[in-house]
Amino acid sequence: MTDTSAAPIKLEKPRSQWRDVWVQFRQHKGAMVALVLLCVMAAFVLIGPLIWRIDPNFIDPDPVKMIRLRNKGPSWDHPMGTDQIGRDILARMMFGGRISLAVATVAMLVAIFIGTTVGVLAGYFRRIDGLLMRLTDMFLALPLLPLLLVMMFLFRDAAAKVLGPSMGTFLLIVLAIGVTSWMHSARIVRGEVLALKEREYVLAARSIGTPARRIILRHILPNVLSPVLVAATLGIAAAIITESVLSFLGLGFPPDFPTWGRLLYDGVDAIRTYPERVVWPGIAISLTVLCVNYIGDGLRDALDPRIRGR
Amino acid sequence: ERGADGELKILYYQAVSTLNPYLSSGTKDVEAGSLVLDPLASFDQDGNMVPRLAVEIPTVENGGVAADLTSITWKLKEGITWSDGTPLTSEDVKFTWEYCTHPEGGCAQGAKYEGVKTVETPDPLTVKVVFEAPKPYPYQPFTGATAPILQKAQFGACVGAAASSCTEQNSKPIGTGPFVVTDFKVNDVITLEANPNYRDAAKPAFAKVTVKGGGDALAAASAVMETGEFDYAWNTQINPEQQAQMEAGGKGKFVNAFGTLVERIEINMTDPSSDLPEGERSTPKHPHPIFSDARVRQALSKAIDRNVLVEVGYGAAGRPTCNLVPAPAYQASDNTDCLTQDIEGAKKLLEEAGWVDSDGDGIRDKDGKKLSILYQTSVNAVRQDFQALVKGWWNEIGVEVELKSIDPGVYFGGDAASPDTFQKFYADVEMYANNFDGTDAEPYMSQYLCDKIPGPDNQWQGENVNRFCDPAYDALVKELSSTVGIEARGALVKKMNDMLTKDSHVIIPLVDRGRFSAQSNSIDGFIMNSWDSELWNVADWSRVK
Amino acid sequence: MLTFILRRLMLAIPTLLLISLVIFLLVDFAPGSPMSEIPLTVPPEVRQKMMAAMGADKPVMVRYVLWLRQFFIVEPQYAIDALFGTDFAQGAQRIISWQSKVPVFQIIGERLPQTLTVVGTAYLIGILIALPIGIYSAYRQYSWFDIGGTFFSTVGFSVPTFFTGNILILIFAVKLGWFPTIYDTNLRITDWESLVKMLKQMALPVTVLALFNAAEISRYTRASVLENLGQDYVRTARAKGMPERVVLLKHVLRNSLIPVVTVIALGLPTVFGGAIVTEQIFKINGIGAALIGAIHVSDLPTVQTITFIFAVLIVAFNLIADILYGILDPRIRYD
Amino acid sequence: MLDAQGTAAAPLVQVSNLKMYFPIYTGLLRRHTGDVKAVDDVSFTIRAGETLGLVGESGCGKSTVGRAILRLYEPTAGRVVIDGDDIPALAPEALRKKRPVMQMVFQDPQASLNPRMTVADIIGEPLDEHTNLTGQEKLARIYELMDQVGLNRAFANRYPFAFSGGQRQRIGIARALALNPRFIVCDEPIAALDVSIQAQVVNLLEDLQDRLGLTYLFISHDLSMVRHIADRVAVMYLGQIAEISPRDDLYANPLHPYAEALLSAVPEPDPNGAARQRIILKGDVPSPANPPKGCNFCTRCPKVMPVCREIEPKLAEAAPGRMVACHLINPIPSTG
Amino acid sequence: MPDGARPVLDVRGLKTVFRTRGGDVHAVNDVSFSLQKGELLGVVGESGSGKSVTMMSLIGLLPSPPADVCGGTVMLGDTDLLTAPPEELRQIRGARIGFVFQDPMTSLNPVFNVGSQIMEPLREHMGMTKAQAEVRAVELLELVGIPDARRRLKSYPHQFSGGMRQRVMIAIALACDPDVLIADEPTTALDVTIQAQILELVKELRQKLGMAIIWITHDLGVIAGIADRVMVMYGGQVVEQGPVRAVFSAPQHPYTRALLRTIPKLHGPRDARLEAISGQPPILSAPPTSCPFRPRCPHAFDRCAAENPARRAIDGRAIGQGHDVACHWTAPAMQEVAHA
Ligand SMILES: Nc1ncnc2c1ncn2[C@@H]1O[C@H](COP(=O)(O)OP(=O)(O)OP(=O)(O)O)[C@@H](O)[C@H]1O
Ligand SMILES: Nc1ncnc2c1ncn2[C@@H]1O[C@H](COP(=O)(O)OP(=O)(O)OP(=O)(O)O)[C@@H](O)[C@H]1O
Ligand SMILES: [Mg+2]
Ligand SMILES: [Mg+2]
Repeated sequence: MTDTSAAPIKLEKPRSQWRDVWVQFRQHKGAMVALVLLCVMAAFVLIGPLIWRIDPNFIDPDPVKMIRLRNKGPSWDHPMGTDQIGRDILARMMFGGRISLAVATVAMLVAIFIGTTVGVLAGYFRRIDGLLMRLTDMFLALPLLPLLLVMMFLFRDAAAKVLGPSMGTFLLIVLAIGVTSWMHSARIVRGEVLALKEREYVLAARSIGTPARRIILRHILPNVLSPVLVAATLGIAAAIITESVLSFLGLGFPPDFPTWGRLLYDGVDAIRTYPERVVWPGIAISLTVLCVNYIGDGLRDALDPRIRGR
Repeated sequence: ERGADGELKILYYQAVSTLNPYLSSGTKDVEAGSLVLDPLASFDQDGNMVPRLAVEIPTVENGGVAADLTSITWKLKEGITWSDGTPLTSEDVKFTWEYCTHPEGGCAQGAKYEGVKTVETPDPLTVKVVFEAPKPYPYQPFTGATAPILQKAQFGACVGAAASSCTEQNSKPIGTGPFVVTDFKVNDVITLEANPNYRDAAKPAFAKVTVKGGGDALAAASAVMETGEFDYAWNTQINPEQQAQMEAGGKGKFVNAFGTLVERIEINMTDPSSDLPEGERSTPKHPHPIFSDARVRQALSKAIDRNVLVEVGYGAAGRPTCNLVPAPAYQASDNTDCLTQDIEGAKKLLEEAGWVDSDGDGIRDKDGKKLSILYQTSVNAVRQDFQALVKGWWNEIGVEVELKSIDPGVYFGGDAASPDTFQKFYADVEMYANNFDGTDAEPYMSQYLCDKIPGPDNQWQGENVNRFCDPAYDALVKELSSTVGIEARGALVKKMNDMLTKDSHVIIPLVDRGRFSAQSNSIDGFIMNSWDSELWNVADWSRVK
Repeated sequence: MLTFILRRLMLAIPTLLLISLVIFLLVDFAPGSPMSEIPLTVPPEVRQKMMAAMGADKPVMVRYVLWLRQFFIVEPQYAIDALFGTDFAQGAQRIISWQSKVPVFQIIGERLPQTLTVVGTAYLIGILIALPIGIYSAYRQYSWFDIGGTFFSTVGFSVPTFFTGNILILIFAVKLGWFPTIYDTNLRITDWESLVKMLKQMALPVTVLALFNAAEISRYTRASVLENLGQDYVRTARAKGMPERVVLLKHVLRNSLIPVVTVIALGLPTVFGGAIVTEQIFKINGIGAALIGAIHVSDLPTVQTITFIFAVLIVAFNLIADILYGILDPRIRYD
Repeated sequence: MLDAQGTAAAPLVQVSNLKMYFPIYTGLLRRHTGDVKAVDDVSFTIRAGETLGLVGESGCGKSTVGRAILRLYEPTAGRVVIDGDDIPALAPEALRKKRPVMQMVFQDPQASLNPRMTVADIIGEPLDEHTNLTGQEKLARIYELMDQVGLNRAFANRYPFAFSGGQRQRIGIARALALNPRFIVCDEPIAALDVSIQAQVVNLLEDLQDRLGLTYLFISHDLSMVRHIADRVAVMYLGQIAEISPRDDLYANPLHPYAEALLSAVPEPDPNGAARQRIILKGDVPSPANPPKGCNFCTRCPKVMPVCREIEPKLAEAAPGRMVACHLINPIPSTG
Repeated sequence: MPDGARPVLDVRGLKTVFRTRGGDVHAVNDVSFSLQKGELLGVVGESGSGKSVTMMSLIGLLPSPPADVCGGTVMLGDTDLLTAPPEELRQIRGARIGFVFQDPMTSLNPVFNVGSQIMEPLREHMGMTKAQAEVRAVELLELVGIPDARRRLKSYPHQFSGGMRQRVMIAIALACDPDVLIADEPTTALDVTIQAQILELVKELRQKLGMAIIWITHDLGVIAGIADRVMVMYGGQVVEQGPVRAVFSAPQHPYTRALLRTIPKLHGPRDARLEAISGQPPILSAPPTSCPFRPRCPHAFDRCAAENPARRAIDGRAIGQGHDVACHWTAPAMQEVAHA
């Protein structure tokens, strides 16, 4: 085989594959709108603070001014108004979004990783199936709150020491959420793997002599992608909410770290007096989840070569 | 006329878990218990003691208190019967003491009976409490809603280890109070009806009472002030804007009364650094590297605007204070120095103390060490606002502040294994509120004795959380324990209060928090009381006609 | 089938024992103590004594074994005694809540009715809403109805109940005054009026929960119906000349419901477990509220017992779901 | 190639007494209470370069034989010697090393290709597993294989769905060829294909055999196709071999009644041949978990004798090169 | 109608298009055929040639969207099925036209017992009571040769073997004594011995009941065995149609010829090599303007690219009655492909 004939095809390879995915993805209108919205949202939380340069925790040190600045409705100075101690809500939304989105994404990844691993192992290896499924039952039955309390209690200081207080907390929160929310995806993946395992192409790989490890990576995992994507989109929503509950219980970030979940919680408290305050984080969270959901749909279609080919 | 006014609906959003105040001293439980059980005497809205089952308040003057202060003799009113119709006797009173002091009973009010040697019953209507040593304040036992009289006949079998398994007794105690329990759903709802044998034939006006639990302060306030579902809601601590909005509803009003509850910042006098070996953190072995200098502590206090805190967090339910003991008047110091914020003064103090911002990062430093502190408190919306505000002011004077909020169950739980209890104080400053029972501050002030510092030796159970230790203070505590006479005792308390606040600034009082409840406009006769149960005079309540 | 059930039950015993141990250790190990509600005015010595009186100072294994004995021997005896008027228990110590000093099973007994009515009704209504929506949006895939349904259920998932609950309270209870904000657990239905009252106080929490449940179940239903609509037997039914109604509501539905019914069965334990957030918002004081309250004050016996019962329910309903699957789907045989 | 021809007469594959039971567990303790006797005591040999056809009804255990030979299932008993090694006895690593020698082509070309892998990935997988070729070399080999099976090189980056059934089956064959195997089990390689495409695949298999000296076990239920491709044919019924004969002998004169019925049931595309006598078998195949006593064809056999219900006939040589398991053909010695 | 009686089913110029996201698929193009009473019409053609779509178009079984039956007439007696209101069409399905599908494993509803599935059309179309329907169901099961029919009514499909399920399907299709039975590859999923049983059964039933049958299959052998006439489809069109003997012995269309040659024979001399039809089936994205078989046709010439051939009669009889073919090329003498 000469280089000349191989080269053009090789060149074509990586590009065409991802372009195909992209082309198909673009056909999914919902997913495209969602992607644009999510990008806007990401820009809002990432680039926003560079433009809107108010510190989310800034309280006017002059008490007289501070008192005057409390509980303001939207205005040019504070497009989303201020909270009960005069902090700028727009800045808090931006800053909070960073944390919420980061936590949600990473926690979801952790949950999906654990869930998929357990599900694949249980589905593929009959011998450990019973054990892993009983483990899943156990986690389902465990009371979440004490579990989180214990985790935080055991590891917070250690994590803070190694990674610094905010990174340490971040890691711990993400792990805590991940560790307590993988069970459903594990079940789904297991069911899927049980079926996939009997597919002829897995048998074909065995006949080639592919070891189990690579069969799983190459043949099983890519094909459980679609249920995992569904679980992932649901996981994002759950993670944002769980983070807010954690913060609320004092298990999350330090109290001066705004997150969407916490803003929502605080907003609900003030719902009678300042109903708009619950609206911002409420919209942000719901919109994120909706977007992720539609993107997940689009991605699932786009990643499936069968649908893509149509 | 008894029972003429139908049903009274009371809301305790922290639900009542038992009606026996000896098994749980949670305020909600004690107050609900006061619907049924009576002490010998209680406190009125001004903190004065008023007889209840007793004929009068014994004093040295009327001979009720022995001249050597070693005993007090109460006379019971004649003809008082329990709700089951049997007469109340001094045996019941004596039994109550035995019940609470049984070593295996786990009585929550043990402190009320401390120092009692024996209780004698010379006749069915006379009770003599004999103390082991002279008691300058002999009114602790059997007074206030926390120490009511139990019926011997009912609780006879519930002494000691059996106390907690007497479910029926604990949830439906027989009492002398205006109401009788008919149904008790734990942590949910209690149904009571008028006591047919109540000592005042015309009372109570209500035939039935429901005490409901659940929800939060906001919902509780709303249920009285907005929807009118309830007649009275306890502890409706909500933020001032909401207070205003709800009052506009016109269905009810908020009532408040100030007592001794003070929200404060305690300053750790010992080093909480996590670099220290476990067991030495936050112990007197290592003094605090920053706060050993009183000027720093004072600067922190000066930088705070307490008026703003009240306006943001409490509104009518609080007032700024500089004192640890804000009431009653005879023992409250009149210090008001701290009430105006003084940022410049605070900065000056820090500069004097050698803390300057040498590297221009906005944070002061000294000898290469940054003026950076960890500020912890429990999870609570108001406290988090306070944290944010105080952090802002402290940042303004060049102090870096890291905030931490802890689940109240952990923070106040006192679990020796947890690093997050307020006693362990693994932080530089911490915020919480505390008060004392009744009107006498002696036990409260003696919390700051050197030997009450929490540490590994006492499983971190000491009460001297800021680890203040001053022999002069200890001497004052000793003096107080043998001083008789309201005035003299008051003077001593003031002095000690100033030592802890104005002079040393180890405690930075912030807000004097009153009791704050919501009352429907249709209820008459309610008198708010911060010294006893808020339901202390429920027998006098009636429905507006 | 019977052996299948027996086998699963046998397997469940060690699982449940392990779960109970893990829960016990976990709850015990969690920071926080039963003393957190006791006011700071109570001095440390007294607190110590109170702990001792509850037995909370004993080693954890001793307490665990004691709990096991109480749960599996003493409490059943009391149950039998209560049913038949016998006296097997002979006054043995029951599982007693540290917080309220009341037997935990009594608390559960008091809490269960309201949890079952509210959460159960909500679940039922949720199902009743979800099924038609799910079926119709699958039948008219990509129609406006379907798009709307998808949107609705996604939002239903993503908006937390504490948000919807509070909004409903604000609008319908506070502003409009149609419904009470606080649930009366003492209310007995005796006449027309009390029935109306009951319905009124159930309206809001049931709505919140039903919406949430409906969102989830309608997704499953839609997916399942969609899958079955493409099956060959649907074509057969049409070829037989069956009306669309029969095709959809008999042939497709029966098959589609098989997975949905298992999802529903697996969700049923939550009906008993209560909806923690919703119960708190609407002050229902059901099991969920009891559990969260007990966790907050580290009331170990209560937390342990409720959680364990919940675990039993989860394991049991897992089994029931499997059995249901077998009953509904004649192809599946267990032996 | 030369090698293959040199050993043409020697058996490359020797299967003796192969049994493959799938255990049935029942009861409370999951006790082993029975077996699905998918393959019950099967023996045959295949010479190098030869094609053995394996025919029989669905569920009679054809695929199981194929898979057990390649140890995709762990056989319950028996020896399978391929090219000198006893496959069931090999240690896992040795088995992996042995894999290149024996390969398989699957029934459903759609199901046997991972829908998310490109053709190049699929064909390249065995190369990844067993060789250390560089990316260039691997690609070169992939193209070579694609040429061999008649796939356009430009298709290398396409996904399986984009191919017709016949092309998909070519991909599967290319994958099987990647490691230069000597023995290929073709498990119904044409069953899922359209008639017009079947011929392409069969021709390809034949070409490859000629060029590479391959040995095939060709599993199929299409008797006309087996007649076309196989040198010898084994007829299976319910986990056992009913007859093994050279192709022409079998088709001209089936000895076993089942083989006879099977052949007669095949519809022929010749409207004039309708007069041919059909043997219509009654009833269904019994369950392999519960095979009948005696001869396992006795429940449907048109020529059943009382002895068939009692004694299981053994596979025995009935004519030169022909093995049959039937009491009609091998009258049992009266001594039993 | 010059020849014979009036056909039971007469299809003229049927056109079906799938409107999909990726563009239109012209699955059926101008298909015409007719069916006499008691006749068995075999339909062959490679996969995707439009056999199933044609038959399902007739009775409105295609999901719409995406399917759009956009042309032609389908006369069943006096009714045009394509313009009949849906309700009327539904009344015809199952009652006057019975349908048997390819896969007996999935075509029966797994959760209802066999009896209820047979009784459903009886009660729907014949208005029978439950008891009457049950009696009839037993009859039907006996008719298709299922022993112990009464007891088997209560069985579920999974308790039947593939062959028995296919018999049940046939029983359902026959339930209301239809005029036409359409069987779409009813034996493809079955074993040869079972297939032989079913074929035997159909022959028998046809004699007994005398209905017209359309039998779709891949398998030329099956057609040869049972059909009276055969229709060959390719690329959504009918390319050849005629009496079985005529078509098999003298195939006119190059595709038919190729098809016959690809099949190895069970008897007679063994070919050294099978003849394969090279190339790909046509993509049906537009109505054909040229002969769809042209790219694979060994005899293609200029005209084939320019013009899609119309069907022309071989034996002089009307199109659809005798032997006709849609091809520009004229086949040479027939001995070339005839079987020896
Ligand atoms: N993994 C398994 N567990 C249990 N039984 C099995 C398993 N695989 C196959 N069987 C059973 O073994 C028997 C033989 O199956 P096999 O797949 O070998 O048949 P086959 O002849 O290849 O049929 P087909 O023509 O349908 O492919 C069948 O009865 C089948 O049910
Ligand atoms: N829902 C659909 N959407 C788009 N195209 C379709 C659809 N259904 C069928 N087709 C196309 O219609 C054409 C004819 O299909 P049809 O099922 O009639 O073929 P067939 O001759 O029955 O093949 P087989 O022998 O495989 O059953 C095919 O090209 C197919 O791709
Ligand atoms: Mg097979
Ligand atoms: Mg078809």
